Amino acid sequence: MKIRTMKYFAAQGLRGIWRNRLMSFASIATISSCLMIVGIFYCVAVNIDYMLEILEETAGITVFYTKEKYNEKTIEDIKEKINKIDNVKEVKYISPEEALESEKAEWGEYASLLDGLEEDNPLPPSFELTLEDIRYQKDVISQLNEINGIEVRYFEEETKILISFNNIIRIISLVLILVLCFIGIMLMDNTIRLTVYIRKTEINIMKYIGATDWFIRWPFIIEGIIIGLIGAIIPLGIVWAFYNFITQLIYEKNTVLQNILAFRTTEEIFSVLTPVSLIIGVSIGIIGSSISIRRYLKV
Amino acid sequence: MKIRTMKYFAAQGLRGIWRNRLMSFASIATISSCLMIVGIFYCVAVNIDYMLEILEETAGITVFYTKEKYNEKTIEDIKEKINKIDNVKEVKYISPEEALESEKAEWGEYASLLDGLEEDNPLPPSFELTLEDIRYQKDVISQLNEINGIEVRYFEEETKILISFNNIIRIISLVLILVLCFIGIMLMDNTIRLTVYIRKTEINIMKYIGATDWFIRWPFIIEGIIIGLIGAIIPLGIVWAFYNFITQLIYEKNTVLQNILAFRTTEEIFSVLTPVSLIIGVSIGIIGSSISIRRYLKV
Amino acid sequence: MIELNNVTKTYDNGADALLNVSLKIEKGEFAFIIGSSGSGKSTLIKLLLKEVEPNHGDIIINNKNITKLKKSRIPYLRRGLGVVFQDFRLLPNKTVYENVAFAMQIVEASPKEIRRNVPMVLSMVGLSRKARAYPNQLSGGEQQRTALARAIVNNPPILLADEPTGNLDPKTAWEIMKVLKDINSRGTTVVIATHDKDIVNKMKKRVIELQEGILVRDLPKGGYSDED
Amino acid sequence: MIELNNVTKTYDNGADALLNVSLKIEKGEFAFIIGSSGSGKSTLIKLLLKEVEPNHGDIIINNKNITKLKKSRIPYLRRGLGVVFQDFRLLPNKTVYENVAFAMQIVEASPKEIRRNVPMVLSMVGLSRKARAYPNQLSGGEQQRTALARAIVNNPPILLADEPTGNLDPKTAWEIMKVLKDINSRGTTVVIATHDKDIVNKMKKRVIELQEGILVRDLPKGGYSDED
Ligand SMILES: Nc1ncnc2c1ncn2[C@@H]1O[C@H](COP(=O)(O)OP(=O)(O)OP(=O)(O)O)[C@@H](O)[C@H]1O
Ligand SMILES: Nc1ncnc2c1ncn2[C@@H]1O[C@H](COP(=O)(O)OP(=O)(O)OP(=O)(O)O)[C@@H](O)[C@H]1O
Ligand SMILES: [Mg+2]
Ligand SMILES: [Mg+2]
Repeated sequence: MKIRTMKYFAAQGLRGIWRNRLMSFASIATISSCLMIVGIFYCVAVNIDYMLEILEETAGITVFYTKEKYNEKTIEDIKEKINKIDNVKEVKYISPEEALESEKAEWGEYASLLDGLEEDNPLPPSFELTLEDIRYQKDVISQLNEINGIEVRYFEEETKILISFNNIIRIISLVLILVLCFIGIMLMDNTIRLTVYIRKTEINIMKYIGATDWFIRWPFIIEGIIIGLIGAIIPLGIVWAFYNFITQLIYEKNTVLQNILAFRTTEEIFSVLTPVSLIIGVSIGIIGSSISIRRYLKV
Repeated sequence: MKIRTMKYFAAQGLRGIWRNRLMSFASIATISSCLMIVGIFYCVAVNIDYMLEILEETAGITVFYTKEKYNEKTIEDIKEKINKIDNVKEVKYISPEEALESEKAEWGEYASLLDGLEEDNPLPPSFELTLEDIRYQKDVISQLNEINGIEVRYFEEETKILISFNNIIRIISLVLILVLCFIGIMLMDNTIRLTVYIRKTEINIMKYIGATDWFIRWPFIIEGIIIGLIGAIIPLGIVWAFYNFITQLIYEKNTVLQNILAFRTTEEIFSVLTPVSLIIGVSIGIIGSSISIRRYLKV
Repeated sequence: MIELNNVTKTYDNGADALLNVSLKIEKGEFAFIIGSSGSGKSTLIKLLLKEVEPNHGDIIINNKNITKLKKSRIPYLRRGLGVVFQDFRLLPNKTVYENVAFAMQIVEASPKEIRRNVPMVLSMVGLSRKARAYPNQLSGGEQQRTALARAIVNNPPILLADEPTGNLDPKTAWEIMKVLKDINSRGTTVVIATHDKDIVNKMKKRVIELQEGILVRDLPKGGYSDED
Repeated sequence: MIELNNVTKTYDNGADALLNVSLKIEKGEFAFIIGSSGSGKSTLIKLLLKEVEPNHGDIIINNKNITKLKKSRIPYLRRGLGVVFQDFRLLPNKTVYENVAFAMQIVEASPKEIRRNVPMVLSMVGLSRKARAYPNQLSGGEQQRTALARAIVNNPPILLADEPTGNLDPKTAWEIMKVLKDINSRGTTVVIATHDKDIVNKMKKRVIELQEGILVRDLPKGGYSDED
């Protein structure tokens, strides 16, 4: 292929977009819509995942002593043993006194009700564990059980529910994203098919006067690439603006929400979303143009 | 307009769908995709809302007595007074003994640690309230404070977080549905514009041989109605099948999930979704055909 | 019946198609419009149809100034004009039969009339055998005759034909001319834009000649101008 | 150069377009194909182009049996044939100039050649003034001449023209015929399907006549058959 032919293709691709404004607009709108959906879902899903991660991290295991009281040495020993277990992030010793304090704090203004207990504290000393990931709970517990002198109390049922809940949310997001991508591809395919259908006459004429398939295809592919790029940049811009706006709004205005909501930074989100969107957009553009054109090249 | 002309329009509408298979298919696919998205989101949103509702219902307020013990008469009096407050669903009296029992139950195998407390029970008698809706908590509390002899203890911070969380989920679902509807309408508009663009020649020719605007428009509108109907029924069927499948799967297989998940019945969902989808589908079809045709009627 | 007063049409791209053309065609007349390629014949027909608007001048059809016609009345103007377009303009998704029937459905003719008239005109133009074919399954001449059949099926008071024999062999062309003469003799005003020297010379009808948009000749019983 | 051996073409809907046609056109010949509307002239040209496939028989162009041509070779076959289509087939989104230039871009001609040749052929067909117009801004005859300009711009060894003067007035038609005669005298084989009796009679070239798909006449210096 000669260079001037390449230049010609590029020029034709650009011209094609302008001369077939309606179809170009339709294609860009479709790609934009799909990538907008993908973008929104990605933001939502990533942040839900992030919040769940934080939630999981804070879910702990409490290790109880039996009634006997150990001396400091033994406590340090046990602490070290626990620390050696895989996936344990932090261990904290809580003496019976501290346990009572925190109980009182929780009872708030009715703390006086617990006044009599200081002398004969019924609360046992305990260790509080934080895990790297709540999923390793089982492993950690079986190893804890091997350490002498401690009995493990943990919230098996609650943990199970938390894990299942997280999984459900993840599965729902994943299914939704897949469904949306599928719908998006179908819509895109439709639009491209329609635009190519509109140009059927044009393609046929080119064939009748001796143009090779590639000669016909190239300008369409270049058009596809440009349309794909534009169609990716628009939703990226919109999602970026919205994401910034919403996260800042929540951080600035709503103190209560801050406690339970945590957002990935705009940079983190878009370092993934930008290349993914651009690749998807351009791919849809290229694949769309070239596949759909095949039908009409069979003349 | 003569009846035979009407018949002619209907016949032409049907024929048009078949003869312009590609465009009809594209329109149906677009409407279906949009209504599919709406359907999925409706299901997800309604069920999340439902679960949150259940969650809110179970969130209660505990009313504490001060240390003095009342006799049965006073207890009944207070119970009645509380019951008269708006939005209170249920009141339950919990004696100190019952309170200790439930504490023990919670401590499980370590219940023996609490053994000494039965004689001088430090726990106060209490009332547990369930509200119609957690949002009324403030009102109820201010009224509770007016009742003599009780002091109110409630989880203000936790309640606030729960309410905010629910609101966020609701807002996210709403925003997503609106965005998707908007995108859907845009896509539909595109498809219709393209199909009408393809038929531009046809419309022009009709005009040149003396057809009135309405004569040209009617078959397109009927086509739009039929396409809208088909485009609504397909996603309804798919969503219906999936919804049944998923709810049954969860109820049958996964006991842990059952505890935290609650689903509206298929009937409840589809008694709303069916008419809404049909109306949206047909409206898109009609509005789409008639608006877009206007451009080409200006010959 | 048809009257043009100082009509000028310049297209948006600056092409002058008609310059100050005035002419009058009476009811029942049979007129040829001739002129070389690009001289404005089709533009004249398009003006009568209100497919394009004149820049200056008035066009009067049936004593109505159509330059001032309300948009909603345009279809009724067009129903009074049977037109054979130079590029045929057949509906691609309808068969020959349906294309012709469509012109009758527009005016809400009864199915009985349609079933009687359509086969009749198709046989007049010699297309009975092609009734069920779609336009893209027709030869050039067959498409042209379908367009003619559609133009005459409603017995319009005025028939405009742009190059109705351009794709026809001389024999078929003469058959078509006989049909048009017949229609004319039953009272229809017939205006034909044509290049066919033979036909113009032999028919001995009124000849209106355009040259680069200017009316240069208008003879009651003329012949084709450039005899060589 | 062009050879048909017992070629039969029946369209999918059962229309017989060509029946057992055999003919041979030598290099450098000038031949007219005539016949009434629907007799199969366009089908014959479409077969040479591989736009449609024959049901039986072989078609040989330049000693190559094109019925057995590989799909990827079809564009190169078509580049050897300059074609004026009966329905013009101009690219609607390109101007007259671009439509003609496109035929040169396909064969990767240099921009210099394009800038020299395109204006030249446009002036040959008398369209220099319309170079920047789009097809829908042209009169019927102007479109036809654009199609001819595109067909001849690459100096193809064979020129096929389907009704190249159907939308042209006699004077312009003769100018076009002179162009074709010129091209022929420079060695190009020219095959023209036409209805124009005058031209066929005066040119005194080979005449091949079809009647309902059957080759009924093939005279080296014939005239138009149905003299009436
Ligand atoms: N839509 C248009 N836009 C711009 N110019 C036009 C348009 N239609 C026609 N013209 C120009 O107006 C002039 C007259 O065109 P018209 O179609 O009336 O010619 P004609 O007499 O019908 O020619 P022919 O015999 O070749 O059909 C031509 O020069 C043509 O290029
Ligand atoms: N695509 C098609 N499908 C079915 N039948 C066709 C098709 N193309 C042409 N025909 C039929 O084949 C016959 C020959 O058509 P063709 O176009 O070759 O005629 P022609 O000699 O070019 O006529 P004209 O002078 O009117 O252009 C006609 O009866 C026509 O109806
Ligand atoms: Mg014209
Ligand atoms: Mg033909």
